[in-house]
Amino acid sequence: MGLHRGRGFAAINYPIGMNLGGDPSQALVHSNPDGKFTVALSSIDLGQGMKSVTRQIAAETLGVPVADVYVDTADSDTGPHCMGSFASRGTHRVGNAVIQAAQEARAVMLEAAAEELEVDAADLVTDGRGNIHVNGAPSRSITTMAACQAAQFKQGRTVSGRGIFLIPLSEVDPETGEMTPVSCFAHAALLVEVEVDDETGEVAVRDMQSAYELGRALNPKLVEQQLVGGAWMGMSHALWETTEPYYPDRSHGPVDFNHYLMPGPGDVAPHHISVLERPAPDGPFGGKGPGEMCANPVLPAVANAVYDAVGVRIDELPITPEKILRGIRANGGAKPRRRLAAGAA
Amino acid sequence: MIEFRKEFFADERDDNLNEIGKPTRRQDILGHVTGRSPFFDDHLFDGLLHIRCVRSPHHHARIRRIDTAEAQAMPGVVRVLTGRDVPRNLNTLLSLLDFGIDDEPLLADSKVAYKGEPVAAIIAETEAQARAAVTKVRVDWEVRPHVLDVEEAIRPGAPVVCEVYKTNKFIYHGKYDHQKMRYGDVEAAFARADHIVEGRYQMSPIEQAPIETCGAIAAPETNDRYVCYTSTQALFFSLGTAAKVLTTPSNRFHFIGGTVGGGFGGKVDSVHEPIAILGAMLTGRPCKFAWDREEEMQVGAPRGAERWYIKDGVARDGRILARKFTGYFDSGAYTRLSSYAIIKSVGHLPGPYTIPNVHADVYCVYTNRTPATAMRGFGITGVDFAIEAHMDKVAEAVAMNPIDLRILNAYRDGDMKAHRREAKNCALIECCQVVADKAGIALQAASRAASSLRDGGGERGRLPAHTALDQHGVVTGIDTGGYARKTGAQGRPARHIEMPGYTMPTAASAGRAPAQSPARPGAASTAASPSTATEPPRPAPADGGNRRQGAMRFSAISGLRRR
Amino acid sequence: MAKTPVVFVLNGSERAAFAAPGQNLLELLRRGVGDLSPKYGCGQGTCGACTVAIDGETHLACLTLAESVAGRRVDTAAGLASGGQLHPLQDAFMQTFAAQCGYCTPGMLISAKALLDRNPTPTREDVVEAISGNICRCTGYEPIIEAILVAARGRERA
Amino acid sequence: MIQSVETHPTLAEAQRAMGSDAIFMAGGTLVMRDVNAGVPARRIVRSTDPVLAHIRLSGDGVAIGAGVTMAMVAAHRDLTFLAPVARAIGGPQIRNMATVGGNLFAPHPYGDLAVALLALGARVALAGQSGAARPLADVVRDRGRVGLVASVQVPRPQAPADFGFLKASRIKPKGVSVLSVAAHLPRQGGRIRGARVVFGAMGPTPLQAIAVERVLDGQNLDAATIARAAQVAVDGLDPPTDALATAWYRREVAGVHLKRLLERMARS
Repeated sequence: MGLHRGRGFAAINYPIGMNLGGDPSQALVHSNPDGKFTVALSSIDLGQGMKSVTRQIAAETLGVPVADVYVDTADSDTGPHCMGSFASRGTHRVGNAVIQAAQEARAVMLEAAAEELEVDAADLVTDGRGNIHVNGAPSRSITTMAACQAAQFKQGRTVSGRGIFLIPLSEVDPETGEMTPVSCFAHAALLVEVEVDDETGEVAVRDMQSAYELGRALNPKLVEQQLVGGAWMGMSHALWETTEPYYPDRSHGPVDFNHYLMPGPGDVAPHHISVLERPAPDGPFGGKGPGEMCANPVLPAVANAVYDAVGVRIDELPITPEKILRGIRANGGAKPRRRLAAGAA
Repeated sequence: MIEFRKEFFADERDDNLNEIGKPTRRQDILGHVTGRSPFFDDHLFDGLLHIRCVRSPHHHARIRRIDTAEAQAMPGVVRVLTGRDVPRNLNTLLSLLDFGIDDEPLLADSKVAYKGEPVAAIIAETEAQARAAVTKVRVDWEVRPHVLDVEEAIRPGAPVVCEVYKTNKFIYHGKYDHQKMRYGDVEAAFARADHIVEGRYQMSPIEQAPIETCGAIAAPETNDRYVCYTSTQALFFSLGTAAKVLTTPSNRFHFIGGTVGGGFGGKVDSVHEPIAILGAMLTGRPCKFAWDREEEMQVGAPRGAERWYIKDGVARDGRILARKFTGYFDSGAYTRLSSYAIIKSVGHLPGPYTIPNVHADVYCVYTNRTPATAMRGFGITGVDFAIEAHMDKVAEAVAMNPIDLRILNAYRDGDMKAHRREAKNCALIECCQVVADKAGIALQAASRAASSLRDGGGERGRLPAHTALDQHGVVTGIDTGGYARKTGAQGRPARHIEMPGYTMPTAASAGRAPAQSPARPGAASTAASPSTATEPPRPAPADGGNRRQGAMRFSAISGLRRR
Repeated sequence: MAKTPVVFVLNGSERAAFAAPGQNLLELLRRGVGDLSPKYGCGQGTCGACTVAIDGETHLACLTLAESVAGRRVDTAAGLASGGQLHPLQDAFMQTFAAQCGYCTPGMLISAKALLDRNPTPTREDVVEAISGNICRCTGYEPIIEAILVAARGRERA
Repeated sequence: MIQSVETHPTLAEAQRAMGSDAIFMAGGTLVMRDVNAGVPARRIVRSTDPVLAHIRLSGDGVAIGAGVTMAMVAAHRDLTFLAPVARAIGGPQIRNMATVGGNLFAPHPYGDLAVALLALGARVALAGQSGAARPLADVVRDRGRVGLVASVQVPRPQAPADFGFLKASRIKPKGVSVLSVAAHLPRQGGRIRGARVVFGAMGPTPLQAIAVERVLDGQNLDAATIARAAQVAVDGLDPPTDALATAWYRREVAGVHLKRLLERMARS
């Protein structure tokens, strides 16, 4: 009787944004006279980093340092409409709306600079550090601050912009299910290693190897936050948590975190993540959205790893020690498969 | 430990950018580490009242009478709300998208369909007083039989859970009691398959369990408006819902949020804002309504359970020739967002694989439990569990390395997908190869050589010659709105709606004219950047229908600003 | 109902508020004196979002009777920074992206500070034990554990 | 609903102040949770009697005040044998608050210190009663009518290896008990004399495993004895089903965990 290691694999893709589209988001960008920009949204930051990623998108598009941009969101009196933060749509939809608004504001800023420098706006570029100069002649330059002050107090131009991104609502064919779900998909593959105690049915996750393709990683640390947190939630969904332990019977439903089981800080396993970036043609700078999909591959990979470890196939979540123990007893003991061991062809 | 494999798809990226791609510090992190990030409850109001609900102890029961007299007289109780106080006590969340029939009361007044459903709300000076008064509300229940299993719920004679959908199934397109996918002919393919692999997969409900429970604080604001601090994940969605349920023009609501203590999908249902605002309207004082942890766990809408049956027809070499799904989403007592999730899951089938024959019937089923809502991976997480566990069984049936099997069947650029759109921007193969390499798993030569950019299209890019259709599950006499309804308005190019300040017109109640022009299949729906100019949208017909009064659809009107 | 005045030292300065009978310390801190850094997560003593220090020991404010802190020292996340300087733990949490939604962060910081005050060179296992009373739903704990170890190493050098 | 809070300088006064409309609050980890959720009781009674926090050597044991917290138990030099038990309870915050007295009244699945104290044959001194302390087993059996606890007298195991405790839980490092088991196996010449084995979370209250004790008494702690003990592990127990595990599962693994505890004690 003892501990058995097993490895399980899963590969998935994930639709980015509300299914069928029809989920618009708007953005407003405006600058104060010193060329410091505010992005006004109504999108919600529930921890995924909405304020941070839209801030970088605006700064990149405007051609100014990120320190010159702040995001103000979720006041229905000052922010334009947004469908909401769900369906991994934030980066993709709101990011595109911010690009459009920032492009308009940038155009006005460059026109103001052109008037000051007495050149054609089309010849101007930004250096991303707060300066606008004639392409190829860095000495003929003006700061973004000076351009915006001139726009405000001399030229009477408003350095601001509006943006909206809407993928028109796709129809669904009642007979065939034909539809346009979304315009781009993220991808992932994940291999998890578990250790199963064949006397108690307890499972420990020992290691995770993953590869996620999420379009361009607009901020690598925000991406890492989602992939690490998502893998933990995937483990929890596969092996621990449920609001109805004996579904479809409703009895014994947990009412506190002592009975609503989630892996603790002592249950986390090393997770070796590789990020691949195939830019989405219609994503902001090619960005997609890692927020939801990162937990999904863990569930089946854990189920497949338990089967690999002790030969018990459990197709009901969560995979509790009891279900594993009953399976081991029914098989007359642990029957390891070991199909994915290193080097296994 | 994380690595960014820049060598993959490098030619499709210009990596020389200024701020994008940098690990810039989060804009909100200073507030987080100093405890100053303003969550909805981090606003102080003088004279704040507290709201607690009276909840059903039964799975299914008719309400004969609610006696609130004794509770009314309890110390500190300012007001007791019941269904009568709610201006429009019937709603379904997706009515804002013109999808689904209003089926759920804010405060139940005729019957309860799940344990924990609210039938009254006590508004008191302190939370302790509200809790004490809740125990003094007397409800005369007539307990009814209940049903908790999705397949039992759709058998003839099962108790009717939601009075709007008598067969305990949501109706799609005003025609079928499920969402279909038909692509090719699975039965013919099963006949010529070398292996048939079947499986049954069951998810149980799980709670989003954000550390911040759902809640809202509402208070009267100047010129008869109401400010509402909310934990919502969708500011205007909640605002629109509150405007509808309280039959109040949307510009009289001033919603503030944006800093949420974890959402994970559980903060879209917009239950708290209407009750908090109604309290503020009827008492003239600030009102807080938030769930405690027990309510968040057992009354807050979870990720709904799903049951999936999968049948694969597989050739000896591992190619999957046919895949058939039957799916049951456990929507619980009301629709909320489950109807949408089913369409999203059908659009996801058969998974990231090119399979020439796919068949699916997916049901949105009502049972006497807490209604389900969105959670991280909504509509996809459950079926991905089923698909990838099933793929492991297929690999064993054909004695193939599980990763080789995925790469063999993986979709590639140019392939035709089962929802009849061309696969683009694929990367499943590369992800599989990277993991196999890191885990030291030796793949077949063909798998190592495979690429998402090669061997796709051609024969794999064509629609099936023949698709077996059927009229299974036809239902008449029920219309669940025009959302994504196929109107046959072909020919108009897919395009963006460009005009700033665009207000989504409210859909006319009759005639179901679509609010949007549908995207034509295969059209290049979006250019690299979204700024292609287009002509302005048709002005919407006036909303003469009785379906919705006063409710706003997607517009922002300026008003008094409060920080 | 007779309210009781409660006078105590909050983050180093004397404060007072009236406690209703049976009111817990979390409500007194948030609604009574307006320190909004400790958060409500469960009211059952299971999530740690309301963790504060009382006379230097971590306590759950939601399970602490408000009156019981009369005359004692209460410290919350709002008091970590001093003289405009962030505490090394606050810096470390910022550098290692150890927060997403930020709702559990104040409680985590108080638990982490209690650990470092007692054991300036903790092992990973010590850190895991120290935050075992604080639940985080977003980060998967790894960045939080790393941030606390980074802060400990920082203090070693300082 | 709570209308008043009464704080008494001595435990005796607090005992006199108790009544059907009052609840006694020590650490608060159980009682304050109920108050937050709303309780019918009208009065909270507390005591700040300093004696409650005393830990004193007395005879062959230690007298632990009912107000001593788990953190104090885990840190005290005379209670090293109880430290692993105290450290297995709650997280750091709970351990700074939860008291020894409170643990004796903890409902399923809590109360792991009571499991250990029962295995060690502890006795309980009640408030206002100068008479001899009563066996903990009696107090645990009729919890409702016992009144306030002043202190617990715990015999110290002669050798560290004589006492062992194991807690099976689903979450690491801190989780509530699927089950817990404590064993006090004094040895004379290698043979067990006066075995006491107690299971936690395997019944409405901590339960003595009489059948296991009978198998162990007079034997060496060898593989054969351990195997026989594991076979009768669940005799007389009545494990519940809850969100953590079913009665079936608890029965199936009780013997496994007992075997692992006894093997560990045999090795040390």
